[in-house]
Amino acid sequence: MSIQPSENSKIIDIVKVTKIYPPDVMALRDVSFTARRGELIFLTGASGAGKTTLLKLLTCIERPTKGLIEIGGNDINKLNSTAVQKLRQRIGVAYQDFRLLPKQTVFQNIAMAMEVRLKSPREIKQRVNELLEMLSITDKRNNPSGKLSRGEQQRVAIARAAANAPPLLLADEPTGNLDDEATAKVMALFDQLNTQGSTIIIATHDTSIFKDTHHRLLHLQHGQITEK
Amino acid sequence: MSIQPSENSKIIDIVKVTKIYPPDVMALRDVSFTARRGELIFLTGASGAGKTTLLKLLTCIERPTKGLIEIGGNDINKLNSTAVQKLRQRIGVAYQDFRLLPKQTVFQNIAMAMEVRLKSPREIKQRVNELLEMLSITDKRNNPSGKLSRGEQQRVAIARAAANAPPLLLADEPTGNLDDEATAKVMALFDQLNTQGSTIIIATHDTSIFKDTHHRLLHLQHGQITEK
Amino acid sequence: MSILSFIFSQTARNIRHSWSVQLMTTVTVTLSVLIFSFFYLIYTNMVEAGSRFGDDLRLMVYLDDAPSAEMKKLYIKNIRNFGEIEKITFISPDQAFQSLEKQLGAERGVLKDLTSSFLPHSIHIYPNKKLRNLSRIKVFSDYLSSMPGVSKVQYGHSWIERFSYFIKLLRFIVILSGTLLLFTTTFMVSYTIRLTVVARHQELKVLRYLGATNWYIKGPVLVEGFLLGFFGSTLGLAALYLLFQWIKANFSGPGFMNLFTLTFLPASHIILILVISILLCTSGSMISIRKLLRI
Amino acid sequence: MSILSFIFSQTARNIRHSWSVQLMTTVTVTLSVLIFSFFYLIYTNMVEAGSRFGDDLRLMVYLDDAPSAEMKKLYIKNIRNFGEIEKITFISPDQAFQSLEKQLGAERGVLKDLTSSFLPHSIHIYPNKKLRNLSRIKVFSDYLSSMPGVSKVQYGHSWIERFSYFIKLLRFIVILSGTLLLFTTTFMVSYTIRLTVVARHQELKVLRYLGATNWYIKGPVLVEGFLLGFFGSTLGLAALYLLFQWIKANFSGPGFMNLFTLTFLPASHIILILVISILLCTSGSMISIRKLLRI
Ligand SMILES: Nc1ncnc2c1ncn2[C@@H]1O[C@H](COP(=O)(O)OP(=O)(O)OP(=O)(O)O)[C@@H](O)[C@H]1O
Ligand SMILES: Nc1ncnc2c1ncn2[C@@H]1O[C@H](COP(=O)(O)OP(=O)(O)OP(=O)(O)O)[C@@H](O)[C@H]1O
Ligand SMILES: [Mg+2]
Ligand SMILES: [Mg+2]
Repeated sequence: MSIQPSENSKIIDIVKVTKIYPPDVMALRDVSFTARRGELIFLTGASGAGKTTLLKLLTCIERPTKGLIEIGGNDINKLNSTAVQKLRQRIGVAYQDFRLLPKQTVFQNIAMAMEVRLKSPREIKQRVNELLEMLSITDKRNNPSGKLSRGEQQRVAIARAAANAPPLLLADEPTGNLDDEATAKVMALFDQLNTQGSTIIIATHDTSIFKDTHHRLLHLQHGQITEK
Repeated sequence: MSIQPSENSKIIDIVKVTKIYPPDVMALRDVSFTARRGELIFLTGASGAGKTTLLKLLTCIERPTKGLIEIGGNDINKLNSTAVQKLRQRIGVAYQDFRLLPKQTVFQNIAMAMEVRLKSPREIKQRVNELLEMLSITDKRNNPSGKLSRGEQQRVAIARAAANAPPLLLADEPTGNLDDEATAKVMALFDQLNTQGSTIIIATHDTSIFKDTHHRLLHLQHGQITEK
Repeated sequence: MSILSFIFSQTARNIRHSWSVQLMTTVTVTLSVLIFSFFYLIYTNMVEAGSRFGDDLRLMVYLDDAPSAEMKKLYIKNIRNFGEIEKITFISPDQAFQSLEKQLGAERGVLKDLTSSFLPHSIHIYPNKKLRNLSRIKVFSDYLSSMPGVSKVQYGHSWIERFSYFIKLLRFIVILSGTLLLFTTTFMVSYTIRLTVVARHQELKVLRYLGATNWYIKGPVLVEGFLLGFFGSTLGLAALYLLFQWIKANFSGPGFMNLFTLTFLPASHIILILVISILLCTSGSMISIRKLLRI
Repeated sequence: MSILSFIFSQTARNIRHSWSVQLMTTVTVTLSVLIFSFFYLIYTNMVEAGSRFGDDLRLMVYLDDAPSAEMKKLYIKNIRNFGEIEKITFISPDQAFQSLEKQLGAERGVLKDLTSSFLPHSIHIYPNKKLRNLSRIKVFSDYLSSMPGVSKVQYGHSWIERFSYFIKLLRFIVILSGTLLLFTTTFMVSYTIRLTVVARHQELKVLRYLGATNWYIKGPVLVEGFLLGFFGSTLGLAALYLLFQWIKANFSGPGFMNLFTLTFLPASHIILILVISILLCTSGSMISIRKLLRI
């Protein structure tokens, strides 16, 4: 289950995966790609192309209709419930719709990801404060997340995904509600994690963040993937 | 209450409005501006600048702490509950968090705005189909809105706001989850409505949609407004 | 689309969308009404039985000699003079002996060597309901003693006490359990409705943001509350009726029928239960969306 | 942070966050337990009263003459020979006359000219519970008749029938209302818990997406279900006890105490009610999150 830190090995291996939402929405068609440890990949594609679906398959929120998905060398179709949860603990996800708990404070929302891994309160406090500082939302620390502006919420979601410095981080449209300054801060955070060894996949339309990039660029169109 | 169609008169008049969220978040400070009928205004500003708050004040979802707000010549502080509802019927709003009903279909979600105004089923059907076509989500017509991709949901929210061709349309970050093609379609819809006489305010960070514009540009910074 | 047609189509849509919750809530109301009216039914039947029990109250006037026809008339006249009397019967020694044998039941063996001759003539007086209280009966008894030819007057002193105690106990149990049940069912139904509306809070809020007027929001909720109360209580009462019929069919043994003659709730009470259920459900719904209408 | 300390801190947080819903649910459980145990209490007390009622069952053996001390011994030996007997008493004519007077109550005037001399000597036999059925009693009666010096044997034939009917009626009412109540309360409590968990569905789903293991999700929900069942039923039973004390203090009139000697539920039943409530609440909670654990 655990994603071993052996350098340059495949962390994601997707082979001819098809996803059909019942009754007949074909979201992904014969998609194959691999990601190596430490890569940063931009996943682009028009609205409805299947980006979110692909990320959901990686965290077992949706199951593929056909095909093989291996994360860290494990076939996800063969994982039992506990193993799936252990896997999720090692993947940080910033959901496109955030999935924050509106009544809990910003601190609690971010801490949650670390509590699930039974980290100590001291460690949690330190890491959360660090992230709040990096994304300039320290002054909202004790506000309920439901009472933030949309852009502030988006940063909370990103901070939660990054909290455990996970081996694999998936960010779904992470800058959709952010101004240029905040976007730069988020990208800086991703770069830092990437440098520390995290594999990162960013699904986005925001051309400004990938136009001059030296990282890999994958393009989804009508459920089919092409490398650019 | 009704927003009379006399040309070139003020439709929005905001005078020295301050909004403080309890206990002490000052979201807007002494904001003043007017909008004339038929204008298209871009409202920009960093995340947390107060854009959404300003739009919420216009629809009486939040009340100003201080200051005067007149819509179509009526002081909104003097409106009773029924009058507020009548006012809301005449303002189309595309919320930043969409506020769709996930279990109802795309069609029902859009139709809802027209049903509230007791439009006839025939009229509703025709207009909704027209909008679905314009935003290319016709094939999702009968899907529950909760099962769409985020970008599709955003277009549904915009279609709902535009459904009544309202005298005043407020769009909060309408392109945050949209690719360039879809963004162009949304902007075309706004232009069409604007040409037909609607006053439109678009709150956004998306520089691509206002960089070469000849329309008004308002900038919010730390709760204060400046015209560019 | 008119507001009325909207309200009904909206109600139909809501019921279709959340039929499982609606069904559960209806079952809650049904069970509440069933239980409450079941106990109410037991209560009314017991009170009925209790009052028939009270019909046995009588005063016994023992006479020195067999009264002549003339004397009988005089006695009747005097007795009726005093107050409202339900029935007066003259009992001969033979009749007294028979009823004594019946009363002794298992122990009637003690009478085996006796004839009726040792028993006196007597008058049994059944007073009206108004007369049935201890002090009035006492005065009445004194009055009867003063009539000529009367040797002794007796009445069920301890019996009256026990009877009033019985009624008191019965009323106490029913009031107590009725209060408890009413409290519980009201609480549960309104809580359930509250939770149901909370689950639809988002939807109603969105409608509100789109400019839905008060009636537009209230209408469907009111109609739903009404339907809930109506169907819930109708089903509950129907179940009660079936239960009642079943009991009646299965428990008409000889040992029971002298205790209870089972009767169903009168139409007026049924209507009352229906109306109260509907009021509770609609007002419960109203209260739970009250906050929302302030948005 | 260990999983256990997490579970408790999480439970505390949940309770703090949604204390109003938690309180309402606790009140639901409390009221359910109160109502159910109230009826159960009435039932046990009535059955108690009913069985004491049954204690009065006896056979009367009328003798030709006054039995000598020797004869008495012989009678006792013969009677005990037949079967298990609770009590045998010899009744003299004087004693018989007194009890007759008492029994006649208001109508004891009929005995005014008589002395005890006309009454026979008799033996009253109180059979054991096992003997108390019609056919056994009949055989016993025949056996007694065949003893020397016995003139007649009598027993409460119709009385036994009425007694068994009474017990049957009682059991029927209690079983029926008990079933209804149990059904309703189980339904309502599980429905309430379901709605409560549904309200927190989003939160639990997010935890699940973050990789929370089964126990991480189940733990707090289980603890909450346990606390709910425990406090709900404890409060319900405490309320019942107060109610019981109040009834006892207010209804100890002379007319009651010969019908009922009020006793509270035995400890074993109290524990049973507690355990069942806790089981119902925890399993109700478990069922409602079962679906979630499949995500
Ligand atoms: N739960 C679902 N049930 C049915 N269809 C779905 C579901 N989720 C997504 N879809 C459909 O699958 C297709 C791909 O959706 P997906 O969310 O992966 O798109 P996306 O690339 O993330 O788009 P966006 O940029 O708008 O977020 C869309 O047509 C969408 O309507
Ligand atoms: N309901 C609320 N209670 C308390 N504070 C609030 C509430 N809503 C917004 N705020 C605060 O008010 C400020 C302005 O928020 P607003 O939503 O208007 O920002 P915005 O300009 O729309 O930002 P974004 O681009 O991120 O959507 C923020 O600091 C936010 O945290
Ligand atoms: Mg997406
Ligand atoms: Mg905003």
